[in-house]
Amino acid sequence: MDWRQLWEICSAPDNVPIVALIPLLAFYIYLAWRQAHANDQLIGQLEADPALAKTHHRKTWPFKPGWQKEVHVWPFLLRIEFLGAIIVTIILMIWSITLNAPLEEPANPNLTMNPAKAPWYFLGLQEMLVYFDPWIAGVVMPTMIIIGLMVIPYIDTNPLGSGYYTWKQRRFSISTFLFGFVILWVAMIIIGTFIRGPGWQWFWPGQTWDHNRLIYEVNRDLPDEVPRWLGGPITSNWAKGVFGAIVVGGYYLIGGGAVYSLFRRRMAKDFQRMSLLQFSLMAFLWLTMVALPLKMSLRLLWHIKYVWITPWFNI
Amino acid sequence: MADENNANGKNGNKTGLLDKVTTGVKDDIQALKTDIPAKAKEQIEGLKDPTKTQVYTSIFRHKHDDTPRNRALGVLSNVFLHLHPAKINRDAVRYSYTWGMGGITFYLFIILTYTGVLLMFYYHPSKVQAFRDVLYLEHDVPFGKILRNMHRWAAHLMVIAVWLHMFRVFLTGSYKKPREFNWNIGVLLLVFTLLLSFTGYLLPDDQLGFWAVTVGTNMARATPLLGHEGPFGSQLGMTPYNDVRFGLLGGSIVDANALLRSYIWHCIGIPIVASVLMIVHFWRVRKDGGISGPAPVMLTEEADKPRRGPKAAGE
Amino acid sequence: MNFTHFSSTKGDIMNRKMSWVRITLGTSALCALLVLSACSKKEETPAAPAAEQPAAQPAATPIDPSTVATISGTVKFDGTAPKASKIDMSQDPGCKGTNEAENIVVTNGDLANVFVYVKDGLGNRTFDVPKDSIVLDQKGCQYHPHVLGVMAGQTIDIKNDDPTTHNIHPTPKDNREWNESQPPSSPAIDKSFAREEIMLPVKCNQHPWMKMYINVVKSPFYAVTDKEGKYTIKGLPPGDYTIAFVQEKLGEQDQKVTVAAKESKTVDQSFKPAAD
Amino acid sequence: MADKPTPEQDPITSKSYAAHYMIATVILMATLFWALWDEAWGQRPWKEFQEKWKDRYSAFLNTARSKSTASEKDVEKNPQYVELSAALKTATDNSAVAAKQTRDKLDDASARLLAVQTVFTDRRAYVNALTYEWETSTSPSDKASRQKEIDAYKAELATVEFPDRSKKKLNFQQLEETYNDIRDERTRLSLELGDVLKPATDARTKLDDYVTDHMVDLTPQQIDGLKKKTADWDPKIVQINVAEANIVDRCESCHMGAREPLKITAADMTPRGEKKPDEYARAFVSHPEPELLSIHDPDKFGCSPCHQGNGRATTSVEKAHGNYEHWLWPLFPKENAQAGCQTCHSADMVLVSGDVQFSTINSGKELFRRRGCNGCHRYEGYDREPEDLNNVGQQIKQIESQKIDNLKQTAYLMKQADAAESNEEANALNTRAVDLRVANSKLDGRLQQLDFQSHSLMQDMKKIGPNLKDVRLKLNKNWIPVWLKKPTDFRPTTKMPNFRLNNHQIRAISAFIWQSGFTDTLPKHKLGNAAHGKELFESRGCLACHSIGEGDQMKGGTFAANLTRVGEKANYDYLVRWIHNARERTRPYCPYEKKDIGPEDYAKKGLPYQFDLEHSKCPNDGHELQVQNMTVMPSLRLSPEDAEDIATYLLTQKKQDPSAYPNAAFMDDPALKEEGKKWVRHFGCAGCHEIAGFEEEGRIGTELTFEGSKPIERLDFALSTEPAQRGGKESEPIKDNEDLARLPDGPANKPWYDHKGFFEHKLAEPNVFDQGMVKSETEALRMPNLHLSKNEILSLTTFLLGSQETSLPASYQYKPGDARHDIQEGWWVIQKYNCMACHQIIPGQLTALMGLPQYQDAQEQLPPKLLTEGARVDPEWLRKFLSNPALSTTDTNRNGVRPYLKVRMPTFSFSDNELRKLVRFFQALSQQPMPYIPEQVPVLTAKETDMARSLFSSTAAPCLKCHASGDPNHDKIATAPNFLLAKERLKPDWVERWITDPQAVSPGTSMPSGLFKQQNNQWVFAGPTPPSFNGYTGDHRKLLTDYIFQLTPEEQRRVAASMPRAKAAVQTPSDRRHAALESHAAASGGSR
Repeated sequence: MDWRQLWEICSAPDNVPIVALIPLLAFYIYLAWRQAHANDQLIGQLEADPALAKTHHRKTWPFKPGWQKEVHVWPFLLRIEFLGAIIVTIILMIWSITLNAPLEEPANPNLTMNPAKAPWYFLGLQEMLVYFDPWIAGVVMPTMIIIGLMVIPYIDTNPLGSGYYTWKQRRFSISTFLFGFVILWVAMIIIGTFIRGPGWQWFWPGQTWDHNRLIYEVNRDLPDEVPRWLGGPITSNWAKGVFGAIVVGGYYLIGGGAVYSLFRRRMAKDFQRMSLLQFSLMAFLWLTMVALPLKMSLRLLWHIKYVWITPWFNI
Repeated sequence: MADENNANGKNGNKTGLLDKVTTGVKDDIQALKTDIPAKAKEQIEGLKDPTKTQVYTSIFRHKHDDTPRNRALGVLSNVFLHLHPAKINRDAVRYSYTWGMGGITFYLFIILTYTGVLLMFYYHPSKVQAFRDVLYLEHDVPFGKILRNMHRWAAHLMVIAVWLHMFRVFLTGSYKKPREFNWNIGVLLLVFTLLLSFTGYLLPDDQLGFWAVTVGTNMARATPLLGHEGPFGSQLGMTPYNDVRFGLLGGSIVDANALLRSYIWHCIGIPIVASVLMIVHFWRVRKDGGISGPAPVMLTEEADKPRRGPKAAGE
Repeated sequence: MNFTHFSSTKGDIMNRKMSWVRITLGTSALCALLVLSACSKKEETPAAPAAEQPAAQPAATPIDPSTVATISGTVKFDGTAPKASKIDMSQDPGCKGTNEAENIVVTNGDLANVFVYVKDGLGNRTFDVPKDSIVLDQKGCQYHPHVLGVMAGQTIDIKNDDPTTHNIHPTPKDNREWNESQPPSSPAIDKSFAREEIMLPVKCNQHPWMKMYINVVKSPFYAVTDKEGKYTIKGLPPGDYTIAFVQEKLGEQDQKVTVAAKESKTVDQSFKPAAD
Repeated sequence: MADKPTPEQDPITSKSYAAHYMIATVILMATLFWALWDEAWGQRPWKEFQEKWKDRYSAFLNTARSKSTASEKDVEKNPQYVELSAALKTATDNSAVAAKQTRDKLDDASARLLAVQTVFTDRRAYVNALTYEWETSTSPSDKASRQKEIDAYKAELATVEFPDRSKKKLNFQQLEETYNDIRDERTRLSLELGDVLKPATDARTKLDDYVTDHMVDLTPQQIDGLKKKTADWDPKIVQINVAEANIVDRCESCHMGAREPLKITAADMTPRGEKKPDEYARAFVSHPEPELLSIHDPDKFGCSPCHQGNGRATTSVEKAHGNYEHWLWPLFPKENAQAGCQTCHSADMVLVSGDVQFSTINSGKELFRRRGCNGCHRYEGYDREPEDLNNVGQQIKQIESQKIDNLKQTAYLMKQADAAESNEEANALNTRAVDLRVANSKLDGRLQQLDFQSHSLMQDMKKIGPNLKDVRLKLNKNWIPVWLKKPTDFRPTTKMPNFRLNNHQIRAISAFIWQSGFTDTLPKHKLGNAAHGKELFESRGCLACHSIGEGDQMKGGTFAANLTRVGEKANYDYLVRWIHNARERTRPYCPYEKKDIGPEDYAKKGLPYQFDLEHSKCPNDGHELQVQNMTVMPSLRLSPEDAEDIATYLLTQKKQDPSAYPNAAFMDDPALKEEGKKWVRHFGCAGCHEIAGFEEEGRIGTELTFEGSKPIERLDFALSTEPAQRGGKESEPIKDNEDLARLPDGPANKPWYDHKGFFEHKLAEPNVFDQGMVKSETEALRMPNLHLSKNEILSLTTFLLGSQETSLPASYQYKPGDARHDIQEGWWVIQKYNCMACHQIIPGQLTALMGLPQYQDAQEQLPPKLLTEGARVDPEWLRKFLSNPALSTTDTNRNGVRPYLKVRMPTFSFSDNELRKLVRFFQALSQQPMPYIPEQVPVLTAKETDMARSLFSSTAAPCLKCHASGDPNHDKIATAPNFLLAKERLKPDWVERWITDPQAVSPGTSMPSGLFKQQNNQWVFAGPTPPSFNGYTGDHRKLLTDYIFQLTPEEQRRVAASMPRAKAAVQTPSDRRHAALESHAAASGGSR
């Protein structure tokens, strides 16, 4: 265990936000989960007791008739905001006094940094570069993320869970988001920061970042890996293109079917509320998102680099 | 004195004029003896209640007695606090629900603007000067180091705060009708926050920023259609000297032009756009019915009933 | 004693006090301060940083004249004495001397021109430099004496009694080198050497055979053997000493000697011919 | 949560945040104060330094002051001081009365002036204003009225009240006159006062000057000034800001003592009671070389250009010294501080400033050349000859093509002229054509010069190792593989490094070398007299470069090979040739054809097989040939017999018999030859040796010119990267004890991931970074082990650390265009031929010969010191002497100037180029102008000649006792040059200085001082003068000098004859041994 290496990575000034992000995120997930759990209990209680549902104020916080339903912003909100501002100021000041912003050698185009890392918040994308060509990881994927985020309100037709934490009423959307945010975004950043060392090689925490490390890693493409009984490795470029298109297309078709099946059985109401466009958009984005870990595992476990090879692009 | 001057200046009507002036002066002195004490007394009386003064009332348009009216006016008549309604949902002040991340983001934005403007006094976006200026800030400028540190760390904090804000908004379903559009604004603001941070990364012109930006912008080479290494890029006549990356950097490598572009986007372009979007964002928060919750929980059977208006929340 | 103003100094009184003590010591060599110097030495040891002090020369330790001892003896040459080589002085008619080289002078087995001195055992005792100067004479194109002992700082009067010009050219290792011309019947040249150096060669460039040795020592306890190989060192306080016998060609030999008060000790020494 | 009991009060509205606010505000305030504190002190540790400085420096000054007072007292005891102070008192007393009177008058005049002035200036201002109105008014009437107004005003009477209460009414003009009068009076009075006080002032100045001149340290007054400055010091950043070079250095904010006029050591600044100097004490020392600072004024140079570090930073010691990860220019460690000199002085071979020699960097530079580092590694400025040659070649090409162009153009112009329409046009064209032809003639001249130069440069090119084409002629065949195995085993001090060759490589390389060598035959020599050879070897100066004996027994110089075992390896006939003339080549080499030219080539053209510096054209194509062995070993102008004797002696130098070496018959295996070639190329052998087929081989190592600023990432620490970053005992990769002992700082302990660590480890064990790695024999690091000592590694590391690309402006680089450039060029040659092994060139420099036992008692037998050579000799003579030190073309087996010296000035066969550089070097080193125009020596009258002669032959001035006179009997015992040489050789002004005080020119010389004394501003002879001098008032020194410069052989004989002298001179015993040689010395002086 190379504690010094670990400490060096964790204490690098620009990595401190990421180190801070982990407990922060854990804390807020816990905070949300606690409230969602309470709300879900309340919902269960109310659904079991329609009479109570009619009279209950429907929040988990205490309420008594006669208490103000609305409170003045001044002072009740503003005092919290000011307090927040003070605390943020304190944190920022202490942070700034104790830790200096990094400043390295003057820019030198002739001296490549190893590893050359993007700003930490883009490390997820940089990590994707391992699995995808730059045009996907660097351009298509960010665009898809932005578009995906933007269409969320339009494809989430579930009217429940607006304005309160809940799990029971929004299992699908919350689990999807958690997967996308925590696993695909934050975890990738953490991998990019703490795991990826010189040469963008995989170093377990506590392993020394040895610049001279050599690892054997030969990647193949899926068309080459087609078993003999399925027609052997595909050699012609044309056939490779067709093969890849079939695999990718097949994934979306079969996946689409699976999503449909899931919705029809488990989320019938939501499915009913959705238009065809909404559903297919949702299914496409969801499948694309799920495709990321699939592709990653292909690469990490079976060393498959490309699935679809064409003269113009590779996926 | 005055008399003497008169006497010297004009020699005619000596006696008559002199008499007139003498009596006039005597009269004035008599009056002065009574008037000044009276005025002084009045002034002192006035000072006893400063809130009555013209200066005070011109600034503060209302009284500060702790009455509901004044509490509301305190918010409404203040241009800054005006962002808020006079009254809000009683539970909306709960930190466990809101996490306060939107406010913190905004506060950090203000800090960043403030420190950023101060940093601009010392910074020249040129290859020769940039790095030296940062050294100058670090070693020479009074409070320069803490200024730069605060700017850097506040930027990192802001990224985290934005993420957590989005996370919270998603978990409470606050993007749902009628807030779909504001969610979109928020997504754009998220993108701009990241871009702001990213463009600032290059400005010290050190190895860290240089290579981070190089890695970041290298992805743009692979933009489909628009990058010279992207799918169909070369078919469309893209070269390193006319593709989208060239446009971003103002050159084929990260150099003086890139520094200048970065600087202008960082200091002028993106902040203006982001500010405009922020104004819209805040405006829409209020227009879409204040913050979304904490709303009373909805039961599954109520899902397809017409939604209650936001005003009815809290029942 | 002018220590009254100590109380007026502020701050680290001890330190100031000590520095004042040293200054006082350095500037005056009053006997009355001797006692105090002993005290101050005690104080000095713990507080002495390498910081420069005013060069405080401890006054010469007095030797009780009633206890002094005397060392004397004879230096012999073991073996057949080399025949003194003749010097041809014909190149300068101004030279009329005993034309014999003086590098090993043996008469009846007694070795002359051996420098004997107390090399070790005097501790950090220091001695006053005699006011009288020592004469080095150039006569018959030879130096008289051939081996000379002198205390560091003591003046040497160099005279030229020849009708020819000499130049005096010492080639020391640890002292400054010089080379001065001395025409006939010109005034004596006064010189002194500041540092201890044994067998410091002096020569005359015009008369290549002319050579002699000056021995610069720090104590007055030295002697040069005479024709009979005899020497005497007087006034030595009792103690353990190393006596060194130095001959220009045969090198140095040491003897350890213990002398008691008022003792008259005989210390003899013999040299063997050099290996080649 | 819903289950919890509902509180009575609404928690939202009733909850108080006062406590929260309280705590938050307190923390916020604390944070703010922390930020303030951090800004004021936390980030400014130098404030603490300055506080400590004030305390300690004041204490130090107190001590210094009392010392200074004491030494001032000493000065005041001086009779001269007493005299001067008495003079001051008298002068002051004398002038007191007059001064008082004048001062009173002056005061009175001043008071009166003030009285007039107040009125006058007021009125003048009004007049000026009116005049302005008059000047600017446009209408004549207006002007007239203004004029009237002015006149009226000027006529008005104004009252002036004088200090004595008297009043005067004056109009403007009178006022002005009075004012001017009083003013003049006052000026006159103050001058008068100055005159009155002058004797006193002068006496005071004299006294003050006397004190400052006679005190080594500062005067108490000066120290008081320092004390006051220190006491009044307010903490502030001390910075040097040089905008043009972008230097901002705040080093002195902590290093307060750096520029103090007193010498401050760390011990001085250590508080009492502390054993070791603390951080502060070490920071407060004064600069160890104040003289350096006076040349490199810190106000212009700052600190960081020399020392590096982060000059701006003041936040912590690490930051300021740049000892943190991302600073590219960390402070040079103390022991490597001289690396900083390289920043600007990379072109200087020897750095000397006054009497300070920069031994570390100098020896680094020297080692780099001497150990042949530049055989493999390029370094800007260290390949002068090949680079110059290349340059010259290119220029020749360019000029040749220009000539052709010109010819074409001329033809064209002439044709045009013939066909021109008008005569004017034709004439103009013809003129241009003629001009071009003249231009071509100029170009021809230039070409010729360049040809000479390339001839010179061919001559100047040397190799560090021997010519391997000669191995078959030179070496014991069986010895070669043994040598290659590990050269240090055979010869511990050899320059040949250890290449870690395996047996296979050794066999292949020896086979290649053996088979590619010349197979010519050498003339046979008979064996000589070894005893005589030994004597010659030890006395002729061989030991200046070569050493003999091993370990403690070793004596001689380290420049060339140690010859202790040369008898085991060398071939006698070759050795004789080598000793007689090492430059003699077996076959000439033609760089154009890239082959060695043999007799067959000459025969083809019907030319005699003769090649030397005068016959250096290739018989095949007329190109310049390499006709010399590329060695710096000179010819000692030995007779063939002497050479045989020395060679015979050297053959006896062996530990075992040559035949004891195992037979190496494999060296004739042609199959091995090809492989050997591969390895010779792989290991870059041709970097140091001349090898057949490798004459134009390139370098195999990296360029090192800017090695010090190479990014650390580019230095391949290989598997040691991590350990080096972490430090600790186990991070030391060197395991071999011998190599470990080479590390200047001993085995690693602290992190050593920096340039210094890399260089030191690499030099100590060049393959250290292969440690633990699996590499094939071609991949393994090639750099050989140079078996350097600790100090050598320190020097080389310093040199490499300083080899940086500088950011300083070009004006900071030391690239002098004047005489100082000649010095730079000269050092290159001086070091190339190891002149400093025999001659002392800079004060304090030791020569190899000085250390030899035989000179301990006979220092006059050492080669002359060249401390003021440029001022001493006529440059034209020097050039002649250097090209032929025998000063004779026929009688060469002797020294030209000092035949009495047994050690011999060798013939180096300098090229014209190098002769020029050397002559200029010596002139420049002594600050002599070039070209030298000899001074006219006045012709002496007959009387003066008689006087001079009589002094010359008197016993008081026995000049000819030592100086050679041309009389063979006398010259046997002479120990100084013949006066007849003086006229051509010396400069008269130098001779005057020399005879006054030779010890000041060449310390330790046999020539005594004190020959002259000063009397009435004349130098007169110190001893008794001959009677003819009675009444002579001229300068004796000048007279003698003039006489020497007019000396003719006849005159010299006349002097000798008039000297009382006996006939037979008897040799001293040591002379007798050299009887055989001294016959050569006999003819001294006659060569002119």
